[in-house]
Amino acid sequence: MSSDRFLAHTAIGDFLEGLVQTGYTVYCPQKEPGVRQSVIFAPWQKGLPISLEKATVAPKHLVLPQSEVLFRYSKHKESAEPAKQSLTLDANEIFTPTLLFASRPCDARGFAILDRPFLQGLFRDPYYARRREALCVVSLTCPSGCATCFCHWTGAGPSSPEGSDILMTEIAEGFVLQGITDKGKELLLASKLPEAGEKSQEATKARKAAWQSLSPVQDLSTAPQKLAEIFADQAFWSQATQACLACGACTYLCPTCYCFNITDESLDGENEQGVRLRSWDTCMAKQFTEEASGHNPRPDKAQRMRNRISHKFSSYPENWGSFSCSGCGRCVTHCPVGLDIREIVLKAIHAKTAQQNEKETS
Amino acid sequence: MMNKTLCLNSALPTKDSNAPNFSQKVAALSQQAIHTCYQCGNCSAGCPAAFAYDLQVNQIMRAVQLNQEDLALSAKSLWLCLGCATCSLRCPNAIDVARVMETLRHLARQQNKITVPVVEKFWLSFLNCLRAFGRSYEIGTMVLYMLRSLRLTTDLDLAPQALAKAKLGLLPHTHAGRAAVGRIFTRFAESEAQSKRDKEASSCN
Amino acid sequence: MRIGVFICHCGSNIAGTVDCAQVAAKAALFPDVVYATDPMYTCAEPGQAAIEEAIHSHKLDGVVVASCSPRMHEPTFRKTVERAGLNPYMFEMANIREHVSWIGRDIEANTRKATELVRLAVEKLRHNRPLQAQEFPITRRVLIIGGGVAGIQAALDCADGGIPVVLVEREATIGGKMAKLDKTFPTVDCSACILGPKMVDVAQHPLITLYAHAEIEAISGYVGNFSVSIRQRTTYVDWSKCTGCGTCTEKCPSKKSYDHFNEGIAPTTAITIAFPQAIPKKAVINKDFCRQLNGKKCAVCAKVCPTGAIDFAMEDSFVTENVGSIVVATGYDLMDWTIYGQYGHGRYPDVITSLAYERLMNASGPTGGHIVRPSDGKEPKSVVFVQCVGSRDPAIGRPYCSGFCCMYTAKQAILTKDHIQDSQSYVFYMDIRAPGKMYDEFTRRAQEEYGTHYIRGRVSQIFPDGQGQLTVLGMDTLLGRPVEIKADLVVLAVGIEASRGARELAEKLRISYDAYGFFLESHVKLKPVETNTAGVFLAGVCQGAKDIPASVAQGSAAAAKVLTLFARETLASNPQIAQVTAKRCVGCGKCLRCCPFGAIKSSLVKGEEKAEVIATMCQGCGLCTATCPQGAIQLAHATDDHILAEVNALCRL
Amino acid sequence: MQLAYFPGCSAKGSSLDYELSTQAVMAALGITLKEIADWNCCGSTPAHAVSSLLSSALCARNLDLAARAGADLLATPCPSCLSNLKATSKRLEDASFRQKVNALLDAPCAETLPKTTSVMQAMAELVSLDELAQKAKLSLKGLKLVAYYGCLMSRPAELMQFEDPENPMLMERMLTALGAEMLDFPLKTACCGAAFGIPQRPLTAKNSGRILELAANLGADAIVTCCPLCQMNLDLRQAQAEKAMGRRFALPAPYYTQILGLALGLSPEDLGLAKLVVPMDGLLAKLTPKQAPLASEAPSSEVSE
Amino acid sequence: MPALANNELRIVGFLCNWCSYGGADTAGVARASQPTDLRIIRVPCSGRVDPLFVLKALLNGADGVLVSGCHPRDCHYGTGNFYARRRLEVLKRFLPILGIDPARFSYTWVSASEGQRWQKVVSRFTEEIHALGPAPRFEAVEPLAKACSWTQESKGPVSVISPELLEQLKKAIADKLPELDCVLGWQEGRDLLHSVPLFIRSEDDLTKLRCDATCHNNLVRYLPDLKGQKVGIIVRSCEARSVVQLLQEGLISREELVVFALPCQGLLDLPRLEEALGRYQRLEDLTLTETTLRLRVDGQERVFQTADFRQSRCEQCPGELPAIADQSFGDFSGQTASQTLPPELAFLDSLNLQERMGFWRACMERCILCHACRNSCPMCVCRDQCIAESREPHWQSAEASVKEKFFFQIIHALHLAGRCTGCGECQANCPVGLPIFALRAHLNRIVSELFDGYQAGCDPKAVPPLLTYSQEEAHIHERSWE
Repeated sequence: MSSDRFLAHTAIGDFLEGLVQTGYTVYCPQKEPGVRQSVIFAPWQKGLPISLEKATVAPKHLVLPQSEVLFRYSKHKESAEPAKQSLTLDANEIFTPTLLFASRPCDARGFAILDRPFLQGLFRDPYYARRREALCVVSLTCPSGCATCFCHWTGAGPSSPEGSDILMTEIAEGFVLQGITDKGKELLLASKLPEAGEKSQEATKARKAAWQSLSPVQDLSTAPQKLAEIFADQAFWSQATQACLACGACTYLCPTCYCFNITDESLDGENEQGVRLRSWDTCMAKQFTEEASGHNPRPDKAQRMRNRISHKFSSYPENWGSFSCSGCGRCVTHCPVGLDIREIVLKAIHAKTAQQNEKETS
Repeated sequence: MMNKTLCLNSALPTKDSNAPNFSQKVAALSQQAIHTCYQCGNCSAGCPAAFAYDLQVNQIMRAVQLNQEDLALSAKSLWLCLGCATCSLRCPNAIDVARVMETLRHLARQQNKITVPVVEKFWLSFLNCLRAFGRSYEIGTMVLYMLRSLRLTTDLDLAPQALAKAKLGLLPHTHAGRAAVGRIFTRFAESEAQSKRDKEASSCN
Repeated sequence: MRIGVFICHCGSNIAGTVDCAQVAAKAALFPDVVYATDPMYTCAEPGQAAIEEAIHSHKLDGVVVASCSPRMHEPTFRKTVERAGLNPYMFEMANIREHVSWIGRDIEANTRKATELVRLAVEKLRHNRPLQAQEFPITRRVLIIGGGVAGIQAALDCADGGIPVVLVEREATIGGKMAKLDKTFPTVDCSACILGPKMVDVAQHPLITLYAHAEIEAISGYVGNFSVSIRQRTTYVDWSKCTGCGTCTEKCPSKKSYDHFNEGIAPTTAITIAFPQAIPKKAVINKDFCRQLNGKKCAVCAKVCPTGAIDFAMEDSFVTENVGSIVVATGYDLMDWTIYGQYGHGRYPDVITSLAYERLMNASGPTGGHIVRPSDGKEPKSVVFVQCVGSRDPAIGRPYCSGFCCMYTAKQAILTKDHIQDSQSYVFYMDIRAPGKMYDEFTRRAQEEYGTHYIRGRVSQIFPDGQGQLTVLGMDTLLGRPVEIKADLVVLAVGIEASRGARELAEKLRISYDAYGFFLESHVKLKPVETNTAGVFLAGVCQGAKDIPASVAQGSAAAAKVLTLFARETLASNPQIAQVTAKRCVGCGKCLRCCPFGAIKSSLVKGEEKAEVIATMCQGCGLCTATCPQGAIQLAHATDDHILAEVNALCRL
Repeated sequence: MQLAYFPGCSAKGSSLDYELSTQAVMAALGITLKEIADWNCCGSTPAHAVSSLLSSALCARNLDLAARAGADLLATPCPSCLSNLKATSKRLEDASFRQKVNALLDAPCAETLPKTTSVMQAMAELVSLDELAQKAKLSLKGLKLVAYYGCLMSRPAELMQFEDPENPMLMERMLTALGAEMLDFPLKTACCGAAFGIPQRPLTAKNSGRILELAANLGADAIVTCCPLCQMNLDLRQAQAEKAMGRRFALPAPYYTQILGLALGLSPEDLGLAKLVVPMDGLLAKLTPKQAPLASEAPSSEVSE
Repeated sequence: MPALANNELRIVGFLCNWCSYGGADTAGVARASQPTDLRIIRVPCSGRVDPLFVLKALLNGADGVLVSGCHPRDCHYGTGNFYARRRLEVLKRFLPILGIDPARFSYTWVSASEGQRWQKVVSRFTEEIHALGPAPRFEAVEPLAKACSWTQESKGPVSVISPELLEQLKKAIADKLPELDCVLGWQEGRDLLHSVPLFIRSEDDLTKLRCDATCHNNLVRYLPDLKGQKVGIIVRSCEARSVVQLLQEGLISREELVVFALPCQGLLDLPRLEEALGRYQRLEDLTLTETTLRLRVDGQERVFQTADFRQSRCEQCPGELPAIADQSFGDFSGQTASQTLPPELAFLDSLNLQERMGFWRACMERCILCHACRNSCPMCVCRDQCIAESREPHWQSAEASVKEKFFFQIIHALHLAGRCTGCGECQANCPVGLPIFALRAHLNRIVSELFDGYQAGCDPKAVPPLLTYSQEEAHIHERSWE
């Protein structure tokens, strides 16, 4: 039996409210006022309006919060014997079921990219794992491309199911919801939504149209190798990054960047106590690689940008077989100085290596 | 009164009803820092009426500091004060002594301790005329005062000259405001009576 | 860290309103605290010994004492922990006396507050690191400002101790107010006879450099190394040539100059030598009265001067002296009593100040020691002394007692009788303050032996009666009667105030002064001659009212402080100074711009401009730390982290 | 120039000459006094001796009348009236007191009340010493006078805002400008004994006596006054003072307006000189026609001293 | 520390060691009874008090903060309190824009002899704080998601540089280029609407130069990093002010700089334009005149009136060019600043204190701490040493809480006090559109009020007002504690 279901435009609120009732925390894109309109994934409550636009910030904070408490520590002692003290650690154990509604395939694909290092490597990150397990992703397929996104270059497209539990596609009166994973199918089956029936075909048509509207695909298959070849080409990287401000906008908006920092922060109280925090960090910042001695292996922004791009398009693919980029284009849209990762990667692919240069001159 | 040993300790029962808060009360009513008086005597030194006082101004201040209400309010000096404020001008502690004296005078009147009745009689005579005519009326005041004080020969020595120089208006001035002034006095009397009733009522509770 | 905490009872001073045991129990729970106790007196010998013992037995590497103000005992306890082998800067204090137990009576609230203040100190200490003082060489010379008896005493004691002295006096002669006095109480010995020899000693001492008729223009530097700019005010007489022969003063035709030295009781010449025993005995031209300097033809003095010392074109000049310490002995001035309209605003010639009266009685004064009325030159038979004129008068903002007026008034009453046998003196007083040795006996003598009428009360008004005498309206508060006296002469015991310009000088010296301009000592009882600026000491009335013996004693005390300071060749700098983390510094120079001491310079570190602190010049204000946006320059032990730790301890919940 | 004017009761009775001379002098100086209609007595000493509230209510009515007549400044010749008016203005700054006062009045008094001043100060504000001297017709040269202000003109100092409270000089400046020799008079602000002439004669007699005695000792030709009550004590009651002091003074005590009026060339009748009990004949005889421009003469003589 | 028992409130005092701490001692010695709420932190000098300490305390739960130093002219260190007076006054006036009641902060002067005054100050201040009650906590305040129109009635056109003028400029640069390491300008970015910085190092680079109303980046941001190189820069009025400010602070050297100045009528507000355009794939053509912007997008013609999309900061631009240009091109006349407030500031002004705090609270929930605001600011010269991220000094926790994020915004704003040249890059580059320029605009308003209309970057010879002092401050008045 097909798990495809139909969700009328007018029924979104009821559908979500039903999920909230069953214990989900539902995150939806919501438009926020500001000098620049932004769309943010925020907890939804009955009555709140929902935006179906692509969010300004990727939803990765649902699995990798901006900062999270790994554990609390506190030291205890008695007045009578102050020199003797004991230490207690207290880990964070609470993870609530979460449903992400109307993210985009590129957002969902971000989760798939994050899953590999966090879940499939030598070390399975328990914090990430618990959050990821508790998350159900409902993605809205894109009707078309946009000026900055390039998912189709990275091996995906406007309706890629990777990372999503449910894909939803907009048709005339509403959406067709299609279960991708068991988790997604179960959710749909358990819902009171009507079956999609023939509307499924309409959805398929819409997805095809979206694919066809895209700009021509650029072949990035040689990127891992080319980037490795020009790794030491300081001139290339300096030239490519001279406008970079070394802020973290690109990495913090990115659905696939997962650099973090771990710090202990003391909390004041009767006793000595504090928290160990994991918080977002950005490889674009100088402090990221600064060592305690003061030595910094990546002292300037060219080396840091090289690292970021090489990681996404060279070393990650070497380890995991796919780019660590879902092509969402947020880094391009929001870079204060308009640095365009597409342009840098393409330039790298077409750059002459040192050997080639040597050959030509000889 | 002046020669009696004073009992400064309120724990001892005494006929002199010395309110323990008298000093604070006077300070509050006069808005003057009574406690800063250090008895230099400058108020008395410059006082034009000092020679006629039974208790010097600085002694009155001292009595207030020590909460000697009876002593302070029974002083004839209160009624002989000319109100010239020389004491206030010269006080090194910037106490408006004249205002303290006036406050004490008001308190004494409230307690019916009018130790120089002629002065009060003169004032009341003046105010009676004022109530009746709206403006002061010297002959009227004099006549009323003489009747009240039974000092029928007051200033008789001046009469010939005063009359010759037409110094005293023989008839009260006439003006339209007299009725309005009369009403002020009436309301004032009512408010005085009311506050007296209020006081009595509160003291009964 | 291993921190020990000592909560002092200070007898009942703290324990009376703070539960010290509870504070100690709470403190034991604070991070890194391994020992906490509450001794009775922490600063006493057993208390200090207990700290040392605890450092050893509990292996403490930091100590917090909660007791009185650190302004009082911080140095004491630093020495204590140092004796036990700790770095003296691994110590912090919590002020739970002046800031807690003495200002509130709620034991619960006080205990809570004391606990939190201890927490602050612990948090601060946790960020402390051992600091090492640097030794720096010092200039072993002393500047003494003011050549009155206190300054003279300090100068002679320092010079006799082998320290070169620079003595700066504003007037043309040293001697100060004491030089104007006729006799001194309670011995009634001649002021000139006891002060004169000391003045001569100053002039003759090889180690004393005297700048008279000079003022302090500017002071920079710090303890051990001050640089002082002295303005030598023009005298129009080249003192290197002037022999003090006095010919000029005899011939000067401008004979109506105001005589400052003689308090204006008689006019003098435009060129003067203050008095016959003046040191230096040099002539000075009063510009306001000199004919030549006011565009008239004269120059008589120049013509008669045998050494050609007169120089009408002379201008102020400046000298710079480097010294290691400064003694301030600027004394006092009389307040402007003419604000009193009731005493005639100064309109009545026979109402004079006590200091003018001294000049009237003084054998070297204009009247040759004959007491006469300024108005008509007649001998007064009825003399009224009025005390507390401008003292103890809150209405004009002078609530303080001038200290010595009671005594000199008694002296003047006695001397009046000595001078004029058939005179009668009256003294209006409020209280007689005569606590010194032989003082009260002296005031009794004035009454018992010399028949002076002491009248307890103030004087309301003084005015001429139109018949050649003054009417004094007063009060005898003992009698309870106003009194009136016909006086031939009225002498006002005018209150003192800080010497004019005292506030400006304080600002140059960076020392504090009270509401009345008297300089503030470091501790009212225990550091009476020190100031808050290291190396600057106080002597005499500039610190507060005092009589001659007290001024002399303080002059010697200040000299002793100077000699103590100079007992070493070098001084240890305060290591609580700013330090630059070169890595964080972006070389913007904002700290250089703000530093009040020029203690930060720019230097190249690996080719980049970075701030660098000159350790011996930094005074530890921390302005640079507050100015540096990237926190690259940090004041040791008042770093951002120190203060944040304190803020967080208080605020973060 | 126009000035709102509160004459005070004495003006219509015992000090008619003050009123006459004030009116005449002001007219001669080109200032019109506009009497506020329907004014009432300020309550004088008796009212405030009995109650500040009563005193203030009486004064508030007058201030209110002036405010409603559009005055922003109200002048009165009488220091006692002025003192009461000023004290009232001050007390009315307290909202609760104002409420109590309003309760005694027919209608609440105006929110903004006029400022008050003495005629003397107003005159000095409006007419400079130079102008005064220019308008003079007779010289006061040769007259030795003392100025007597009494206590209320300058006290309490913060309230009255009149010169140096210990040594006011306004009358001295005016009369010096007209040629008179003004003697330093230390008792110029001493109390004359006030209204106690009636109930406690010795108080007045002794205090007035002391003032008159000093003036006489200083050799004054007259003691110049500015307060109706003081003037009465020094003039009408001079005989009582003489008795108290045991000596004769025969010292005229004219109002300053009368002296100014004489210098301005007004007639004795216009100035009500006949009302003075101690006659001024000797003094009148000393007046001379003006010669040199007095204004420039007076200050220059000051400088040279 | 646990919450305070009884009725005490959390009041923190910063007292200078020499005067006020001594004054508090004197009060103690005189047994002058005082409320028990205040806790004193001893600092060497009031000049040591970084305004950020006060904000740290206020954000972290203090109900009141008091700073007390030596009386002006009596500073133990000579001038510390003069600086403190300026900085603390700016701080006091800054608080309301954050939604903090300025009455919760006070600063005063108490000398070591003034025990009575200290008693009065403590009693009065404590009384005032009690009257205000416990301070609202930033993290607990109700978020206020209030929308407003950020657009502003515009009257001006936007910049269009004529081809002739552009050629003239290019030629001048080409002439100068041989002696320069590079020249900073703009070029077309990912499409015609999006311009990006251009580093001209060769004649070839020069051909890409573009200087129209789409060029929003403030190139001055790059100058401090290029110190030691000889650099040319194209500036308009806003960039010129930034150059002047950096020169004043000695962060760039005039000798190393060649300034090419262009007139500017105004720039396009790209975020708003993008919002109006909506999602598009290809921008095929762009024609810009002073009044109209024509675009062909995905085959469709779109026309916009430039006046509707002029940047609001261009309304406040004083227009005139500070005297630093080496070469000027075109006509600089005819531009004047409007007296209107920036829309962000006008909006915040219209809110009450509680609403403002709620508004910022909502904003901070969106802030991702990407630091684009800071890193695009030409005046943020600390670069990699920002105290918001350093561990020593440890000003901020790494926790991404609304409170910590807000404190970062406060650090940035306060460090710009008297220095912000109003280019608006901070706000323009915020990915989530936070109106943080309001904080700077408010500070600029304060600085202008306090220091005789001072505007950062207008006078190359001026000293930034918080880096200097005057003994008598015309517009800072000591408060009375009576």
